[in-house]
Amino acid sequence: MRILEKALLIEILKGLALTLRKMLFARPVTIQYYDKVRPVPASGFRGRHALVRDENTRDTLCIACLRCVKVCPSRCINIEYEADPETKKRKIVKYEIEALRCVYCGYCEEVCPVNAIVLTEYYEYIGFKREDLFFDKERLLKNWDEFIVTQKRPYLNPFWKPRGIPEKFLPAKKRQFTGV
Amino acid sequence: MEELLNELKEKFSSVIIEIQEKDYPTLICKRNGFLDLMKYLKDEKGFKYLIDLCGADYLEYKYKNFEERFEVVYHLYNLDNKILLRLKVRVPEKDCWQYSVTPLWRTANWFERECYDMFGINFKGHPNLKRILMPDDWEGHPLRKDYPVYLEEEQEWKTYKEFKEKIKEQS
Amino acid sequence: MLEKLIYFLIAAITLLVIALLHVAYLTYAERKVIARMQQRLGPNRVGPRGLLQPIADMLKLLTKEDLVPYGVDKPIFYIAPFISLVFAGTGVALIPLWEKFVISNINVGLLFILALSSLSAYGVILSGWASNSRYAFLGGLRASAQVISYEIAMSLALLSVVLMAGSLNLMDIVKAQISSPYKVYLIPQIIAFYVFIISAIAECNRIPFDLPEAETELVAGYFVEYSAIRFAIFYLAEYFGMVVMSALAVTCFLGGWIGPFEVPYIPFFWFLIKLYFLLFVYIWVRATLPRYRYDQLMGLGWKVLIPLGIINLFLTAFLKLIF
Amino acid sequence: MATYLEINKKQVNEEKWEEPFYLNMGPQHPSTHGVLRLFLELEGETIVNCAPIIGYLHRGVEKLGETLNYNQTIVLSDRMDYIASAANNTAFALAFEKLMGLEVPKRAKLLRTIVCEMARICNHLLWLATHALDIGAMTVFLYCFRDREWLLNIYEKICGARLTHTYVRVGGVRQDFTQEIIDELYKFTEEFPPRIYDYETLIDVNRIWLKRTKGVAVVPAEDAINLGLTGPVLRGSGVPYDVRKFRPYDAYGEVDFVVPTGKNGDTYDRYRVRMEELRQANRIIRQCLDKLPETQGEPVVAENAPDLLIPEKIKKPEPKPVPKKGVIFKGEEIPVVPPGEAFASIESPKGELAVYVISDGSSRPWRLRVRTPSFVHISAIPYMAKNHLIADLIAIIGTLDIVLGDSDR
Repeated sequence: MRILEKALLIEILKGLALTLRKMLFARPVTIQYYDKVRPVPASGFRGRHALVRDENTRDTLCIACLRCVKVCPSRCINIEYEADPETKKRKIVKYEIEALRCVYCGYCEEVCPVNAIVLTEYYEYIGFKREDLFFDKERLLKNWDEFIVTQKRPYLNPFWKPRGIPEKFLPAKKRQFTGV
Repeated sequence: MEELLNELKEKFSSVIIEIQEKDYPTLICKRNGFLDLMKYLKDEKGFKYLIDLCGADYLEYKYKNFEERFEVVYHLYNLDNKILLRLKVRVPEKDCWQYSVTPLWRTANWFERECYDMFGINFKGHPNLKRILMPDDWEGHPLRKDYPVYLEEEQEWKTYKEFKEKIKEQS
Repeated sequence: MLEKLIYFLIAAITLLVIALLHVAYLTYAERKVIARMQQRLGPNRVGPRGLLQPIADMLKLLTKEDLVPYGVDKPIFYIAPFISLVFAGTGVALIPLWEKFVISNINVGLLFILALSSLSAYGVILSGWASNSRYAFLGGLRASAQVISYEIAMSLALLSVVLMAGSLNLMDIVKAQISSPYKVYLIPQIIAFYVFIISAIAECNRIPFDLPEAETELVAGYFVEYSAIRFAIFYLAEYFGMVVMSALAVTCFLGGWIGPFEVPYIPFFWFLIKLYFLLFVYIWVRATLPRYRYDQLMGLGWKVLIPLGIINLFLTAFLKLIF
Repeated sequence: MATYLEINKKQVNEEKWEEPFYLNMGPQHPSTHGVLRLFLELEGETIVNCAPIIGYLHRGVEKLGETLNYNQTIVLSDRMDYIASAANNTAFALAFEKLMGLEVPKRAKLLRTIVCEMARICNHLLWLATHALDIGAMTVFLYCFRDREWLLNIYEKICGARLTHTYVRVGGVRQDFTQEIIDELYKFTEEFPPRIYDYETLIDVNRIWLKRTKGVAVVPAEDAINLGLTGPVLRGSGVPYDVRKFRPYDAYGEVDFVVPTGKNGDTYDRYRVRMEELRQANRIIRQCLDKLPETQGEPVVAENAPDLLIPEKIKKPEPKPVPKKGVIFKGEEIPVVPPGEAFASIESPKGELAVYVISDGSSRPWRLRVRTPSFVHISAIPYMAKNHLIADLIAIIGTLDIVLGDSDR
């Protein structure tokens, strides 16, 4: 029996039948990207960086606490700030992210006490020069504008308030946060 | 567990300096006679599997209570009794060598090469002690604490510098 | 005389164009069919459903830089792909597509095709030698060993057909099939067909016998150093080889142009249907099977296929003697 | 070039000129899985000598780890074995937790187990895909990627990234699952086992596959232990060593699973072991999912876990702090992390992944040592490849399941 099976190539025919079946009846799983289908990333996908624009001041929310600079493992964030001599309130002058160095860990958005920085779900960004992926403050705010028009407001990034993290781990401002 | 440690302490009293209870029992050993201890552990006590062999540099370590600069750390495992044993051998900077265990465990071959590459500890009796992760003509041993994380331009790898100059000439 | 020459030229050019189109779209079909078997979409960018893909490929390969590595044996390096292509392609001229359509109806047709396909291996061997690359060299060595062992099995399989038909002329073979009680030689010569198909796949260097090129072992084997148009010619030669081998199988085993019923206005219909099916089998096998190892391939050739071929040949001769 | 091999130089003289045939395989070669370079001495196609050369992807994870704090170091671990980064994350986190003496909440343990087993499925699917492709079966490759894609999509929902997850943090995980993810995972565990038959129909009993894998690169159990092989490669030789059973971590102590072993220690047995592990991993995920509702709503980070941004210095609070302008708050510095050392190992999909960390009390590790399975496995190639053909060497590289990011670190 086994010799007959071997001579008749039974197991090879089985394999051939499988591929034929797939050809005739199975639907392709790949997609025609870009012109036909554009996949939507899951909520919380760590994509292009942006600085949240405050509705009232039309400026960033950043308070220059430098927590993101310290937590960044690849050290791609650069902040310059000036402090008001009287109120001691800090105001950022420069906020730069070098996207080519970034490892997209999302630590910056998690430690930010005021939810000023976000890794948006926008993933189709390229540059022909290195400078194209060197985001300064204006560019980061523009990224936010480009991103938020595609989203429902209020927008809440999962990493601003990670699910299941006890409240005492979060700064005061984040606890009651419901979205921008 | 206790029995084993006591037995080892008795039998190799001249080799084992100290036994520490940490997350796993840790034996601090002398270099002399270390190979005998390893051979005994492997052949008689069934520690057939060498999980890991690595070096450590204790230059200016805050909680240091010994003189030597380097440590070679072995993690041995007994597959039958499920015992993990950590052995440490301290190696001074001036006299930077240790006995190779490659004849006992073939897996130690590359571990020792890596340790030599990263710390500059020589392993006596190793068949082919050469750099493994770094290029052959690299200067310095990267994981030593006095090796800078970011190299200055003048200290760049020689081959790379020559290569850069060559490209500059051509363009 | 002149009329005959013109007729001959027109026929030859028509055939060449048809064959080239077939070869070009065979690459497209292969990509598309394998894609569907793997649940992919396949080429879909150039033209509707990617139909212009072969033309785009051709243009791309034509306009690419023709690299010649340092240290190659230049004359041989240049000529090797053409050797492959010419010997693989010439066989088309001998295949009788229809009763009234065959370009050269010579008496030793079968022998001539066998000779051509053996010679086309020289292209592979020479390119492997001339490339001055170790991968290509190993590929060339494998190719020569493979061709030697599979050529024999294939000849033995075809010899039984010749024995049954009593002629080496391909036209006569088809006619003999039609007049025989079986209509096709597939039925009495099933073993020969089995041997022939396997050695034909090996002859064309296709998976599971694609050892000379074995992209995961020898990168690309004998044409690892080739680029642009010369690479394209090797590619063309491989697909030409497939077409010729399938056509030969159709002629010798599947009864050429005959079919269950006559299709008006399309005289090649049944021939082409059979040809396409065999080509599909090539692609189908490629999508399904893993690759043999070099020594196992030799073992299969010498220990299984050649004895089978010999037994079949003797059996045929014996039966022919009795009846 | 020949210096890479310790070759017994054959006599080379004018009359009988016998030079060995050297072949430099890699670092750019389609089936060396990255940038592995193998320097081969051949006799015909038989391998006489073989010297693996690594280090082309050396990024200095151990040195970099000394400059980053504990949570940031986990980001580095993603880049080591990028096929199954969740397993790496867990290994690092386990070592750090042991060092700091943290007790991980039960829910976090379950979540970690799930992502680790998902990583195992991902890794084995990719392994099967590339191994089959190396041997020539190209369709299996696409079928495996089809299913791996599904898992990557789930990963994307869990943590926002497909390959470099950074999902585990010291003391727990970064965020909880949503109900949507749990439903999707249930669906996956339902549909995955039948799909394994797809692959098996194509290659399991196929005579060419059997010929290519049976009896190739046989490693007896004794040698396998001596060579330091771990994971499916060791289990293929019949040694049932599995860290998940021998030193249980996370939730592995509570779930029920079988450790499959082989008999002959050849390529085919290792293939069978991995296929069986796919089913077992599926079972483990299922069991963990069933346990998840018990812990609904619990936190996923330990109470006393350090912040992501571990402070560089902590000062002992004084009994009577005087918060007055101009006065510097003085106090005795206490270690941020208890000084000492810790060793933790996990069963990563490729083998045993061990992390040894020494702390000096600061927020950064003093020494971070990673013992990666690929490093050890590559060192076994010369032993396994001896007297095999080039085609077998490809099968050996495939069966060892190496990732060069893992071995070079």
